[in-house]
Amino acid sequence: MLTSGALALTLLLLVLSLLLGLVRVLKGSSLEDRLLSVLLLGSGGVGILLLLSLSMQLTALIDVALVLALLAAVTAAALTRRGSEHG
Amino acid sequence: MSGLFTWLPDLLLAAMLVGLGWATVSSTDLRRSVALFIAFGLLLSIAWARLRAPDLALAEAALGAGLSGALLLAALRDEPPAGAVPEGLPRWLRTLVDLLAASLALALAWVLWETLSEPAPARLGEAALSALERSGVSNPVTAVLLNYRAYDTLLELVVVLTAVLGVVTLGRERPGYRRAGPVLYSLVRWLVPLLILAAGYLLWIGAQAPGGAFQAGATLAAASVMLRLSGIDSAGLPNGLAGRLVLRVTLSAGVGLFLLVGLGVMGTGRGFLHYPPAWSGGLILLIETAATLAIAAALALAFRGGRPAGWEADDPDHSPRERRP
Amino acid sequence: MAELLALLLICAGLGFYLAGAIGLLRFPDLYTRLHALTKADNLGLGLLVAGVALLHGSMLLALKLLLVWLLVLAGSAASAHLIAQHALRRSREP
Amino acid sequence: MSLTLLYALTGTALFLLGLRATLLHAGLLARVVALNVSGAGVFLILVAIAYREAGQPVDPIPQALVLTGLVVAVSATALALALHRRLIKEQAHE
Repeated sequence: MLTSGALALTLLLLVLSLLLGLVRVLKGSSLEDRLLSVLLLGSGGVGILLLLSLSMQLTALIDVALVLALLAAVTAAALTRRGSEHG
Repeated sequence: MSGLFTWLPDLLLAAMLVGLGWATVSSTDLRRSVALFIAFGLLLSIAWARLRAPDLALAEAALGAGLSGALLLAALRDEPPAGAVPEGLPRWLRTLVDLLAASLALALAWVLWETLSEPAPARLGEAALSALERSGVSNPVTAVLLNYRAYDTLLELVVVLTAVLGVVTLGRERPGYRRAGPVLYSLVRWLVPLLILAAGYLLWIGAQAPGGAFQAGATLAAASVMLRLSGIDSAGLPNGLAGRLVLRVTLSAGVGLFLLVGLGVMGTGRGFLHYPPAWSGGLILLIETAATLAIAAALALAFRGGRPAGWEADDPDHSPRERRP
Repeated sequence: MAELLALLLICAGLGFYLAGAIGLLRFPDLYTRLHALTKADNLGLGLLVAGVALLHGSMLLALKLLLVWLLVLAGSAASAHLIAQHALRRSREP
Repeated sequence: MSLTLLYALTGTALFLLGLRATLLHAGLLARVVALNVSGAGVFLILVAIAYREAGQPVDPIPQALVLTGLVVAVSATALALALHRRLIKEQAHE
């Protein structure tokens, strides 16, 4: 009982920290700031998925976290790479 | 009190989804809009997890947050440097669209409220779940996709194939990317093998747990995208005369094998795609493997934005500047 | 007992996440924000993973969770570098 | 109010936001992005309807439908982007 209540609270706080990151995305003045927030949403998302895997008793969500972590790195590369036509 | 605790995260998530969606579509800066769309995909993946749809959460993590973002970012390169902003709609038309959207919103919200406040009636889903034992797999979503509604999935693979044929017909691929520096190179060296491994794992696990051909195909395509982004122009796709043939066979393998299996079981006196129960597990894995490779090849080609060099022997678009008038 | 320890670990991890998010919001420039964020990623998620692994109580899942953590660790390090490089390049060539 | 209703209404809002922006935006890429947001809204409604409280199995049919839809959406986006690229090229030649 204590565990499930505490998990609900931690989940709430983690979503809240994600919301803070989102504020930066929306306020973000430069492309790099938005990149940072996408990264934060990625790692925060992994955290939320892991907590949900406990509270919803759905261990498959760990696989989702794994794929999210892998693709976050691809996204970071896609956001920062420039085409060869720029010289 | 405990009710509020369990409710608040969902409320926050829903509010964040709407806020991000709003910001994505209302931004006038395309780069910002695409970055926001990627963040939107990440959140959506959490929403699928929350709605007990781990199959979708997997697909969204690979497709929505990963590949769509990469596709859109690559397309930003096509925009002319200082493109003239096309003229918007006249004011009265904008007001009309706003009014239409608002009334549609009210109508839809009312319909959902009316239908969803009542307890859920018996749906097709129960029939699907009760027949699960005879489907050859134990993941209900995979059973629906590759057994009960295999027709839909076959046609969906046709859609993917048609779309990628459109992409390669419309033009040549974009120029590649700059050579990777040491940091990106070391990232590629561990990330690409892991993506390929993860694709294999998702394909295999799809029979009994969340996963399957779509998630695996998207993850495999991400490996190719990563190679391309790091300046390796071939991006792991086969090259040369023989390579072109291999690529074409791979692209059509999903549809082809699906059809072959469907027709094959007809030879044993059953209906089209009515697998014999004893064989269905193996046949589904066979079809899913081919579909994974086909989807991965299609998405990898889509990321390039057109046909690779040497796709056809005499390419009419080879040098657009020397085209005859 | 193990459950209490797990909850403590998760809460500690959460603290780092919140600190990272606040840093992202409050720090003056990109490079300090980058620093705040990578700290949050690495430590926060590490503690959270340890707690979640304890509560799941399965060796196989624990290994998978460890893999998730290592992936985020390596991914965020490389991404932070890419972002800093991108920012530097843009400030040099307008 | 149930979880189903909350997410279905969220989906409705996203569908209409996307639809409105698709109609109003002049830029083609902006329209493609807006259409994707709109599609996500439809998916959200479908999956919300499939949701069941813990203890009951969720309805797998809408989920399979949406999984197909996700892949089709990405393919359609790829085709739209290729058309856009061709259009830019043709305009440059004029």
